[in-house]
Amino acid sequence: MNPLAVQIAGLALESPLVLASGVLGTTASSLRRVAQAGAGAVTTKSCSLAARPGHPAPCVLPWPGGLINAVGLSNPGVEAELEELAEYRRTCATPLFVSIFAGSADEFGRLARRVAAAKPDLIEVNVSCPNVESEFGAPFAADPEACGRVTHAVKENAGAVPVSIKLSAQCASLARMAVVCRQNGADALTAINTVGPGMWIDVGTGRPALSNRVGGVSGPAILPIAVRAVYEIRKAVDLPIIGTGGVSCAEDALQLIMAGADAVGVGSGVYAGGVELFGEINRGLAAFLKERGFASLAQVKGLAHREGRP
Amino acid sequence: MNPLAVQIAGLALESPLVLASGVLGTTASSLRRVAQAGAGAVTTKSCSLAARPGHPAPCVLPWPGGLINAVGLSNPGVEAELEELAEYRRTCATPLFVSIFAGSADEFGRLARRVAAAKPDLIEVNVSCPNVESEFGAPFAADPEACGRVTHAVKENAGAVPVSIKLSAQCASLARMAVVCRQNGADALTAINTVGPGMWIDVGTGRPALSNRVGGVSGPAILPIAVRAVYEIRKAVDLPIIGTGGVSCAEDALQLIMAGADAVGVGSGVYAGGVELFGEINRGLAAFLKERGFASLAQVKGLAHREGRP
Amino acid sequence: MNLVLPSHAMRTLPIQQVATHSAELKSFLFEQTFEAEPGQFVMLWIPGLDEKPFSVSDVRDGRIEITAKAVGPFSRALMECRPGERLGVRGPFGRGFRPRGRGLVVGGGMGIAPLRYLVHRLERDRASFRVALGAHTAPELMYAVDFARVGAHFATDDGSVGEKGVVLNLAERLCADQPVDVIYGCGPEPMLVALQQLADRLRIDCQLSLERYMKCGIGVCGSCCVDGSGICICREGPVLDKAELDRVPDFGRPHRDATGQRRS
Amino acid sequence: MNLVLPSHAMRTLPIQQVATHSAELKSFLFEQTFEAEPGQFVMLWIPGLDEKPFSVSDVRDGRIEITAKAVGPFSRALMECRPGERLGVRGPFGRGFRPRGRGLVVGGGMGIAPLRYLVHRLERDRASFRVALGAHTAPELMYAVDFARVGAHFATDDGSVGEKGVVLNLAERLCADQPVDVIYGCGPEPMLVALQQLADRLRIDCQLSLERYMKCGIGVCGSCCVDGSGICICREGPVLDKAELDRVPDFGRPHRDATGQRRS
Ligand SMILES: Cc1cc2nc3c(=O)[nH]c(=O)nc-3n(C[C@H](O)[C@H](O)[C@H](O)COP(=O)(O)OP(=O)(O)OC[C@H]3O[C@@H](n4cnc5c(N)ncnc54)[C@H](O)[C@@H]3O)c2cc1C
Ligand SMILES: Cc1cc2nc3c(=O)[nH]c(=O)nc-3n(C[C@H](O)[C@H](O)[C@H](O)COP(=O)(O)OP(=O)(O)OC[C@H]3O[C@@H](n4cnc5c(N)ncnc54)[C@H](O)[C@@H]3O)c2cc1C
Ligand SMILES: Cc1cc2nc3c(=O)[nH]c(=O)nc-3n(C[C@H](O)[C@H](O)[C@H](O)COP(=O)(O)O)c2cc1C
Ligand SMILES: Cc1cc2nc3c(=O)[nH]c(=O)nc-3n(C[C@H](O)[C@H](O)[C@H](O)COP(=O)(O)O)c2cc1C
Ligand code: FES
Ligand code: FES
Repeated sequence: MNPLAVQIAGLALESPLVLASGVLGTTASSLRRVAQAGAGAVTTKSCSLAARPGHPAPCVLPWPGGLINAVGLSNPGVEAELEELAEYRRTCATPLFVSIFAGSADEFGRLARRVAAAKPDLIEVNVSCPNVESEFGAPFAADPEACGRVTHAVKENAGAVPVSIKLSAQCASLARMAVVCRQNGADALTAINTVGPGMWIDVGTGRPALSNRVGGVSGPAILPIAVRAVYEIRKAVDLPIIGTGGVSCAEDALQLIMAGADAVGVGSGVYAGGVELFGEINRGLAAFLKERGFASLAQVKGLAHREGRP
Repeated sequence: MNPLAVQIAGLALESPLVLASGVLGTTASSLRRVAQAGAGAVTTKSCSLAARPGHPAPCVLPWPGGLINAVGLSNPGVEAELEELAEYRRTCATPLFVSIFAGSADEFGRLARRVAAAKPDLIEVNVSCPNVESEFGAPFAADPEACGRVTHAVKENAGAVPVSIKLSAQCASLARMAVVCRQNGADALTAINTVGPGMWIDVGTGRPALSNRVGGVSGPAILPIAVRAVYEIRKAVDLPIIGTGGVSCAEDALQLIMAGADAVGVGSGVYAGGVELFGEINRGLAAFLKERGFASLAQVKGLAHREGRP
Repeated sequence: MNLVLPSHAMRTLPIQQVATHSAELKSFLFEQTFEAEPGQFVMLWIPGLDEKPFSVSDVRDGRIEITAKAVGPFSRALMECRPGERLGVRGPFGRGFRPRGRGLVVGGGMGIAPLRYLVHRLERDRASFRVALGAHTAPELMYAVDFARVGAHFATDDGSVGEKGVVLNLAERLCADQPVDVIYGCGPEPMLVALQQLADRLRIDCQLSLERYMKCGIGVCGSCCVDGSGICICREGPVLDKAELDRVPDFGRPHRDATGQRRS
Repeated sequence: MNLVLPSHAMRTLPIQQVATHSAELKSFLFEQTFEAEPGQFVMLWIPGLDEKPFSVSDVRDGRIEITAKAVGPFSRALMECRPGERLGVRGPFGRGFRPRGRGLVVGGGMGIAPLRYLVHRLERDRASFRVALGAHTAPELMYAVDFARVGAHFATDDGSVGEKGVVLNLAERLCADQPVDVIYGCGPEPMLVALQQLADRLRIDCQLSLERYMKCGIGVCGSCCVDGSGICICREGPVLDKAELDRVPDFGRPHRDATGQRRS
């Protein structure tokens, strides 16, 4: 038996590692490449009903703690995205998650219906992108009511396709948010999106280095926030969690799993590690299980919730 | 003229660098040592009316992005703190900021009165410590109303001593928070406190490594969040800002100053850099001003707010 | 946690010198703060405007040079930049040329720029190589004197410099004259496709520098990934060898724009 | 951004072996995952309980050892820990002994533990040194055989091992016998104060290992800072030389507890 196999919302993944949305997720071929590199599932970049060019560059910047980005949700629109999905399906069996975002619950519903018809393995609902505030107001993920409405709208339209709501660490209570998502039918939760927003200023010119001035912070710098978020959500609900944020080695992934994650998203890690990172983390996880005498990841999941001395 | 001299809330500082609260701020001698190392002002660890032992260790942990701490606001109580203040005064002329925290606006007021009588140069009001939630409920800094009441109570009791409110990046709108603080009489704002909270899990045992499980994240990992916070506050109000978070070199300090900070707090940087860091950053700032032809830091302050091409 | 190459983080440098080849074609020199191989590129940021990829056209005497042509809003604004002005220069990014054996360097149009650095490197390494460069008109043949010094052959549409015609004919002839182990190419994609076919016919290798729409330059955003293999041009390219080119089905065909849509 | 020494971040190691000197005094061996100098310490974490500072008492054959005495809740729980159990072992922290010249190693009570590693190091380096150790009773003289091998002199309150009396008299006599350049001391603070005075009288240097209440071990929390100079014992100590000790007005006097209050 494959000790790294996990189940999430009824899906069987060969590895807990999921390519996070927005990283190398634009085309069928880049998604397939990541799948071949060892991801248990891949998530597309978030798509909207209409195409969006996004913000001018610089829109993704490395800084010593990871990345900071304000890509501005550029995407070719849902129709083009679904063509990619179809092509991916023809050539790759690894589960595909389609990430969607919209400006209202109603629009989310319409988008979900369109996407569900193409039968992805899961629809991930990006209610937490911090880079489009000016356009769409505060992210839904800061407001349980709004988030509940979006969840409801997507579930009504997604048919049999499972739905994961992608949360932000920036909200008054992640526990409350998680409960509201579950009450509205969410099949899973993804946590977390980028943190902040943050700003990086080029001291040579005194200018914010991102064209959008502010951007979402990701990569190693946010790992402890992601771990805490997963821990909080796991305390509150029993939904599957795709723990995401700051993973760049097997130990990082283990922290998220021990906090309660069922699967682990990997995004910014690709910058330093390349797509080879997926294989490396898989090998590291397998080595850990073997060395410590665990039969599967399930035995590791949620360990951090035990009380008292080990 | 000293190009690094800055004014903040009527105080003249020889350097913009301020020792952040909670780092080496327990005793007169450690505070004096930091002052001698080049800080323009030093802030005491936050004190409360009664002594507190704080959380058991591990309560301060390095991780690759900086520190994560849940010291639990251990302090010897305000009376002991004021003895240290008096001793510091006898032996050191560098401005001294006293940080206070309490569980209610009323208690904050009483504490402020007691502290103001000892005439520190500034009272910093810690409304944003994330580590005592269970005891005190959500930090005041997440709620503009509560924060306004605390500000008001402290100002009523602080007499002529200027007051800075220490904000957290975790609130729905820093701009709104800043405006409320100003309306209630704040003389300055300090931003930011630690971020998160975060959690670090030891994968060897699956246990959260802090005794308190979660702790505030500080150090290099939070710099972009601090820069954005200062930028947002500067857009909203014209109060002096002590920009704090993630500073470990002159460029980091410059980012905060360009975002709009008048002075720059340095805390976790002391871990990697020792107290010598203050002198190093001062030298780095002076070198930058000289190389780029600026006469003083005032010419650099807020540069990031200019519009259009430089 | 330092996963970031310091030279990938944003930093700005003052322009030290501008070399004007024509009003629409200039080279910009900066203090060299990093090493770069021929064929690698930098992301050039005009604060307040945009950031775009440009090949390193030379590294010499502690200075790094890029050469740009005015083709749109960004490159036109760049033509207005003066010495002293600070631009973001991040990099180097990607994989450059990997010289080996007897080389034929073939450049067309703006593709000439990065080849200048390659030629300097080949010279330094006393490698065996010949050069064929083509352009519509003489002014586009920037640094022609420099190239002439190494015996470069030129072709222009109007015959104003070198022979009249396209660089491809020149390249074919040079290959027929003397054996070649590898063709190094940079220029318009149709020219590159023809070079690949030439290399195929001669059963030799080629290393061609591709352009794709780039946003991040660091292999994250996915906008430069080619169809088929998903090769990331900003990271694994821009210079691909024949084996790699075989895994680029959209080579010479329509590829993607800023939204990720295919354009024709 | 990697400002953190990897060995300072939390990591746990299984106990490889426990050496029982008595029910209240044990040594614990771990795989050696970092280098440590004699006099440096680690932070030992019992998950779910607390984390406390302990000196490295030996490093040998790829293993690192700490030796602890049951004095309160933490150390009593430690006595129950068995091989295989994982404990946090972070470090090394602080500055250890800086051997030079002819040394006199003086230890009292638990202070003997880190001196064992110092003696091994002095032996390895073929340094000239003598050793004087004192304890209340024989069982507290852990590793006496090991120390006897290097000709250590012993003193116990009851005379059960070595001479009857305190180690200080022993040390004074040894200093009178043969010249000494530096006294290395570890043990109860009153003993350390007496050693400082002895060194003063003899006009020689001393290097004494101090204990102060520690929370972070990394020079951040301030709880171990001494009065006067503000020297941070966890970072600049625990071993201070004579010049440094002169800047510790609370040496031998009441110092601070977990809240930061002075206790008597
Ligand atoms: C690896 C690489 C190396 C390059 N080296 C050079 C060089 O040395 N000298 C030079 O003059 N030009 C070079 N270019 C092309 C240069 O990036 C474009 O000319 C420039 O981006 C045009 O921007 P614009 O706003 O002036 O024109 P636009 O009107 O915006 O675009 C004109 C054309 O430039 C290309 N382009 C625009 N934006 C991008 C982008 N973000 N990424 C890739 N291509 C883009 C497209 O083909 C577009 O049709 C290189 C491109 C790449 C990918
Ligand atoms: C640098 C250094 C090296 C040490 N090396 C050793 C060693 O090799 N072997 C050994 O047995 N002990 C050593 N100690 C002392 C050891 O840390 C304490 O014995 C232990 O912390 C006691 O904890 P407890 O809960 O068992 O006892 P408690 O009842 O909590 O305390 C008993 C006494 O231990 C001391 N102590 C308690 N907590 C701390 C703390 N956090 N930091 C410093 N002192 C504390 C105080 O003097 C206290 O009065 C060292 C201490 C320091 C500072
Ligand atoms: C360049 C970039 C683009 C991203 N785009 C999206 C997106 O379109 N939709 C989304 O839900 N998350 C997006 N994210 C967030 C990631 O999916 C992920 O939640 C976050 O980066 C934290 O994980 P990491 O630290 O592994 O990158 C993006 C992140 C990056 C770095
Ligand atoms: C160990 C530690 C203890 C702290 N204690 C306090 C405190 O008592 N009061 C307070 O207002 N802030 C406290 N802080 C927060 C710092 O003052 C500062 O706002 C934060 O750490 C961000 O700055 P830095 O990245 O430079 O550390 C503490 C931070 C650390 C690391
Ligand atoms: S430009 Fe972003 S992946 Fe290549
Ligand atoms: S123990 Fe924290 S400063 Fe020394």
